[in-house]
Amino acid sequence: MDFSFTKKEERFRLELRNWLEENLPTSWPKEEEAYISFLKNWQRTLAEGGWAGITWPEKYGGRNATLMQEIIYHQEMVRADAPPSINYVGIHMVGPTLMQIGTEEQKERFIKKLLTGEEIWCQGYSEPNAGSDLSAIKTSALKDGDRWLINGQKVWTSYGHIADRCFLLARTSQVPGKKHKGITVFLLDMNQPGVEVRPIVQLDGRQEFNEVYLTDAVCSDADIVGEVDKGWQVMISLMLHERAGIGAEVFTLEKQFNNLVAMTKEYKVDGKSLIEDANIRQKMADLYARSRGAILNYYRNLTNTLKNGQPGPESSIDKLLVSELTKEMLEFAVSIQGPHGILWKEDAPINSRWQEKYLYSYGTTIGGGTSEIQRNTIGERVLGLPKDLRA
Amino acid sequence: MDFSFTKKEERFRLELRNWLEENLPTSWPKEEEAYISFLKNWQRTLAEGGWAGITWPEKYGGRNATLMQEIIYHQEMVRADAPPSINYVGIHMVGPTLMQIGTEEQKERFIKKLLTGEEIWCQGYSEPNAGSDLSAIKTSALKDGDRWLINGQKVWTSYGHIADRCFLLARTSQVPGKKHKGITVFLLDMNQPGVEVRPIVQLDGRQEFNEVYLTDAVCSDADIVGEVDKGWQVMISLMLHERAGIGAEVFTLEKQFNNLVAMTKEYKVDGKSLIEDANIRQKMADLYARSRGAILNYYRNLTNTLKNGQPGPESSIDKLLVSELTKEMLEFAVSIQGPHGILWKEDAPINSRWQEKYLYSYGTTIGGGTSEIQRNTIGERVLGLPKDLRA
Amino acid sequence: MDFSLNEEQEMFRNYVRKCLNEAGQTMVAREFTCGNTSEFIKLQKKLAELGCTGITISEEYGGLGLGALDLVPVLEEFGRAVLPGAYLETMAFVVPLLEKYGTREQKETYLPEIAAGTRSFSIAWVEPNKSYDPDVIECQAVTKGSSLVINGVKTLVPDGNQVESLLLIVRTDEGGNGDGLSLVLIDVNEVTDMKTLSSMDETRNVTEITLENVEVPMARVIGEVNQGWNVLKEGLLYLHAATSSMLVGSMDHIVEMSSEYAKIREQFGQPIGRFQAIKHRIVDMKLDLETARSLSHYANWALDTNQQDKEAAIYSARTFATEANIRLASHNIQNHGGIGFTMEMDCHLFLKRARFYENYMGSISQFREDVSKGLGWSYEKPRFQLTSK
Amino acid sequence: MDFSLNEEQEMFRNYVRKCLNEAGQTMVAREFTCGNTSEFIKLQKKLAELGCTGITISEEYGGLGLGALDLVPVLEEFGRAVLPGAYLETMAFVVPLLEKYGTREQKETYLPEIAAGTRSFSIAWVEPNKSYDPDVIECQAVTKGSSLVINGVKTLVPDGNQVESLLLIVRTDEGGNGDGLSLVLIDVNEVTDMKTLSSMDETRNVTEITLENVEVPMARVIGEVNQGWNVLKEGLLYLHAATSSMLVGSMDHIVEMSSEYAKIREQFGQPIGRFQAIKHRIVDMKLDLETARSLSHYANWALDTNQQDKEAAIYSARTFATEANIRLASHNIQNHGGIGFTMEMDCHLFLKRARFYENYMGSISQFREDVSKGLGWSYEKPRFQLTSK
Repeated sequence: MDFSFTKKEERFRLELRNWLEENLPTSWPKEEEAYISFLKNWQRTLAEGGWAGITWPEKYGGRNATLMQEIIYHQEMVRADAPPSINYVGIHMVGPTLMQIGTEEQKERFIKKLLTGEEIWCQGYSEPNAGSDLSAIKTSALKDGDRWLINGQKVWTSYGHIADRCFLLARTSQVPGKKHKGITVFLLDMNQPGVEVRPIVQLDGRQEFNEVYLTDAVCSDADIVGEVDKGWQVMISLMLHERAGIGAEVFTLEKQFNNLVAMTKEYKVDGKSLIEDANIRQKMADLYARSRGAILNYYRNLTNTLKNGQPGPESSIDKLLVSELTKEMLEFAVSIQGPHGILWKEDAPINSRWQEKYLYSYGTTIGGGTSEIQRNTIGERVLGLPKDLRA
Repeated sequence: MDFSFTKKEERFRLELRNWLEENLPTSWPKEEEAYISFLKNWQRTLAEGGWAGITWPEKYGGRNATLMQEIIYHQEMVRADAPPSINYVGIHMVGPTLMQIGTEEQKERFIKKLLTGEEIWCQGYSEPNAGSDLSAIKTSALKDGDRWLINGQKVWTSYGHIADRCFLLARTSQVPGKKHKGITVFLLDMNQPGVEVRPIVQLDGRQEFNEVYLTDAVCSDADIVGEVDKGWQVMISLMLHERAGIGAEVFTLEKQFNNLVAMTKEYKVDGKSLIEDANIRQKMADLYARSRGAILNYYRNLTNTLKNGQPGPESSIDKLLVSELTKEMLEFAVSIQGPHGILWKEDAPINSRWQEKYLYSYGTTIGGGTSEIQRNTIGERVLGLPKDLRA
Repeated sequence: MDFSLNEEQEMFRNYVRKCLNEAGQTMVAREFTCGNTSEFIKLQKKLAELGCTGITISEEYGGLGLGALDLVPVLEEFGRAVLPGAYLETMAFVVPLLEKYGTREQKETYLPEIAAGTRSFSIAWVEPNKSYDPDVIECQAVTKGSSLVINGVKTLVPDGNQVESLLLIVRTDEGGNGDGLSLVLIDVNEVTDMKTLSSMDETRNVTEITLENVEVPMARVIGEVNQGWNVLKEGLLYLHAATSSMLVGSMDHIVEMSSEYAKIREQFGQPIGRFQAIKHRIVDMKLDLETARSLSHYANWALDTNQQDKEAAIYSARTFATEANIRLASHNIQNHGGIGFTMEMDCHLFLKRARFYENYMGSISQFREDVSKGLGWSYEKPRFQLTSK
Repeated sequence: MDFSLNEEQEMFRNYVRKCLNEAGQTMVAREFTCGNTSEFIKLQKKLAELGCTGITISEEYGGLGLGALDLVPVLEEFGRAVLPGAYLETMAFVVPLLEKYGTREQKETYLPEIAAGTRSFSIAWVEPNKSYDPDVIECQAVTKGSSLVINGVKTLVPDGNQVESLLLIVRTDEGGNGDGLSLVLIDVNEVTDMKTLSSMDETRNVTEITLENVEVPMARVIGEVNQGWNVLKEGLLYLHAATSSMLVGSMDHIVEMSSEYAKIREQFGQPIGRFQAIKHRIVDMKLDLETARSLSHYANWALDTNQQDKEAAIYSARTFATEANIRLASHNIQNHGGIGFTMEMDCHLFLKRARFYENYMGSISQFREDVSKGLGWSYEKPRFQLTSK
């Protein structure tokens, strides 16, 4: 057992930390449009510094980062409160997929621009009737001469309203009783008449996700990733690239707990800090144990990934624990603010981010596979329990 | 809304209370054999006083008690800590069934003796592979000349080791895909060579239940209740007789909570009563709310039964809430006894019954339909949610 | 033995439900959160015409002269619709206090207008960075001839900008254990300044008021001077009993939403209500709902009939319903999946409302100590109990 | 970065598992609960031969000179088998204290015998109707020449009738906040009287000892006189880190039992593990298990490497594993249905064992305050914290 980092890893951390010190933006714009260009700028800055696609090979602008360096990268980004990557889909999904199975032309056309954020990508997976059951997608792609006409509706498309391109799952043929077959991955141009994007207002009032309506949207053969009808395999192999799992969320949880401690020391009611309340300390000690447990589980699974080269189904354990715990911790953080905790925005008793993050946390146990789906995965793939009956 | 009792009901209560004052045994024997004759005596005393089958018609030795009188009966029996009825199965299942659909001969042969406890009855429902799924019973009854030969194994048979007769479910024919059909109810004589009873040792060390092995056990046509192959309906109509639902358990829960309060006042550690601990009071207030809620739910469902004449599927709500809460309350009661709470029997810090009841409570969420089965029933029958898929 | 609401009570419920349905049910609250109050104002009038606002007001002042239990079905319906407005504060706090402690003049001034729906009240209690502890109240009223001169700041005043009057709790003397406080009835236009605060639950406005040398006649004090805390605590019995009914109504709607959605939403080729993860969770929600309903019905009955266990009954109902409501509102989002996370569905309204009532006029731990006290368990004042965890 | 046990540690685990499997796994504990200790005594010898009892003893005294983390896999295996015996008290409490505070003479007397498996220790701390609070300790030791004369009663002494020696905590002076206490090593045959108490968990014997004018040489004191509380608290770090590993082992076995049973037990024509009510519950059990395992591995590593967060890490592991173990043992019974309620299955062994460790040498709420203290959060001594709820 050894929690230390190698000298090389520490050098990597130091390099990143130094770079962040010089390049991290100091103020974040609040207004929507300005915020988007701010994020695009940040993406370009990252790319220019060589910090955008760190696990990529050097020839694509990456630095061949090891898994441990990737972990360190997540740690430092969370530590520094760095802005989110506006091109997460591009860099974590499209890029790696294209490098592995893309055509030379696709690599040429897309990889560089997504690294720099010149082209923003979104993900076209979920549909109104295909959420937990992704294989139920109905969006169709029909060959029409030398082009494909795409019709259907996607939903939960992050950054869909500003994306230039979409990594899209569409049904290219029907195989009765085998819903996973007949799906194809397209690289769709969002800037065309057949694509209409409507924002979804979340319960916290923000608009991060979109509905995307596709009406005779056009793709060409050159936009297909891998083989026609074999999109499911593309998606699965993509998941195996996610070696670092939910590292960012894990370190965010850790940070949030530390913020919680600071908050309970600083926030005073009737002149007393919250942490002077023995009941609050008891619950905090419990949250500490469980968040440490979640973080340590992550490190244990990471150790396995380091040894085996690829992550196992245990990553579902990380997702489930961290999302449920994040929700509970934020609920607690708001709850202990007492009656004043109902206030937010400029009137929040401490910092409105507690209230905002609390509300946002309801999405964490739904998005990226609901907690129910995670439990099924763990039950069936980790414990070997029998699968649900299908109707 | 009116929680009062009528004068007639109050008179009934007073009559019972007076009778109990005169007839309640003062000391309970501990030794097994003595305890059994003690219970048999108590059953006879009840019958002699007219307090055994109170809801029965007078001609069978009952007093035509109303539902409210039945409730009062449960309240008073719990209040007085009266011994359990050794012939519960006889009085609550066999008697009412025979009165409704038994032959005259059956009524003649069985009813009086079960009321007085002269003949003790047990229930032959569950089997090792038919627990939650009772319709899966395999015990077979085959016609052999003018007798039926019964083979199979029953389990969870309370008082099976002392019972004279068994209210037995056996399969008389196979209807593929319709497991509920082809089941017949027999009144089996336990005192015959084909019946072997082996006690089950519960986790609390007691032996209340038994396995019953049937090897060419014999019944005659005269022992069949209702029609051959229609035993499931007999069982269902029996349930509708249980108008008072789990009254006894509800009032026991109420009493147990009061005992808990008394215990936390009386038991001192380091010279302080447990109830002086604010955390204990908080949890007690929570248990109070939930146990009151369970009791009041029961009264609300009872009101419906009074109005509609028969209980609805809501009785599953009572069972689920009361059993889960009983378990949690007893766990708490043992837990707050601190390190000393691990001791029991003669060394129990307060009274060994806390430890014993705690362990026994694990059976309450399993027996009489597991909590999972109750949840399915409530989901499907009260809320109208879709039924589980069947393989 | 009859543990059910009577026919008149259920009939009243039906009138109210019909009225709310015609107004668009939760649409009124949704419009309200967008700043469109016109539908709500129309509805308020209709509810007043139905007699809702006068239920607990005695007949001589234009009310129906009924009790807390008669409010129950009405408040359940209000909760179902996440109805905005200071109904609880008016009908279940100020009215019972006026009825019991009001002078003839106070009753004549306020009760008929409340019954008619032309005057409503809110409560001004807590102060910035303070808890509900009576001994931390600093807002002060000093006697000046036959007047009181009030200075201070009160925050978290529910719907201060929607009501005509406030019941204000102020310090009139030094104290400890609640001594030295008084309750004063003031009009909103007498307040020096009022600002609306940003609240997570936008179905109820939250305001902060400033009082600078506000002079009101001594006759505005309700109950005895310096004895306000005891009067307020009595009012809280009505308020929390009623709050629990409001919460039950919300829970009722939530369980309905979840079960109906689980019957129609399909994934993996079947309604999601078939999956035990969903089915059993909704069952647990139903258990919570029915338990809360039983507790709140009993609590209001115990209040009306002055049962010995009324304090324990009321605070039990309040704690259980509060926690269960939060739990249910959260589960409801999860049961709905992605769509539950949007503004499109009502899920979020119920969640935010649940949070509003979590620490409303007290905290769970404080309520539990009230239960404990009500049952005569040994009691010591908790040292620091701001919060509900 | 390598958060895993190393090959040697896993190899040791395999030896121990093989040895326990050959002895019949939980059969040894089951026989023990029936009063048949012969299999257990045989097994004890084998485990000593394997080197288990000497793991943390330095090589010069016949041990392996290893650390707390090396004990982990061994204790996990012991927990899997619900192994009787005072292993925790001996290996994870008395040994580290002897190593650190023992005089040369004490070490020479005890350590080689412990390593050889011929001497084991238990802890005599709590007194009748008392909590673990140091200031309520009344058992007294008075100096008489170069001896101590001890009087008092100690209860809940684990396996007092199975061990050769006891570590006794006695009052040697007046005190407060733990002052005036001393730790004394005594032999069981020096005790005036010992009786075995009836315990719900029969895999561990619980005894009560009486000391009447028991005279032992002053040289039996470990650490400084009157400073025993601090020494004991240090020992508790080892003890609770190790206890959490023992609990993890039990949990590991429980999860295995539940999942294997859910795969084979059929109801309604299918394995019950297909029902989400069961499947998801077992998943939650698995999450608890893995979380407890991670916490306990880290806690023991932090102890070995003297990390700054070791106190928080150890008590976090202890609280989580304790509560989770109870939860799992309870779920395990429910998952097994009727058969889980019988003595026939092992379910009950794990439940009773879970209860044994619930309030073993401390309480959950006290441990949580220890976490809080370890993390430097403001701290006040809890007024009354006997229990874990």
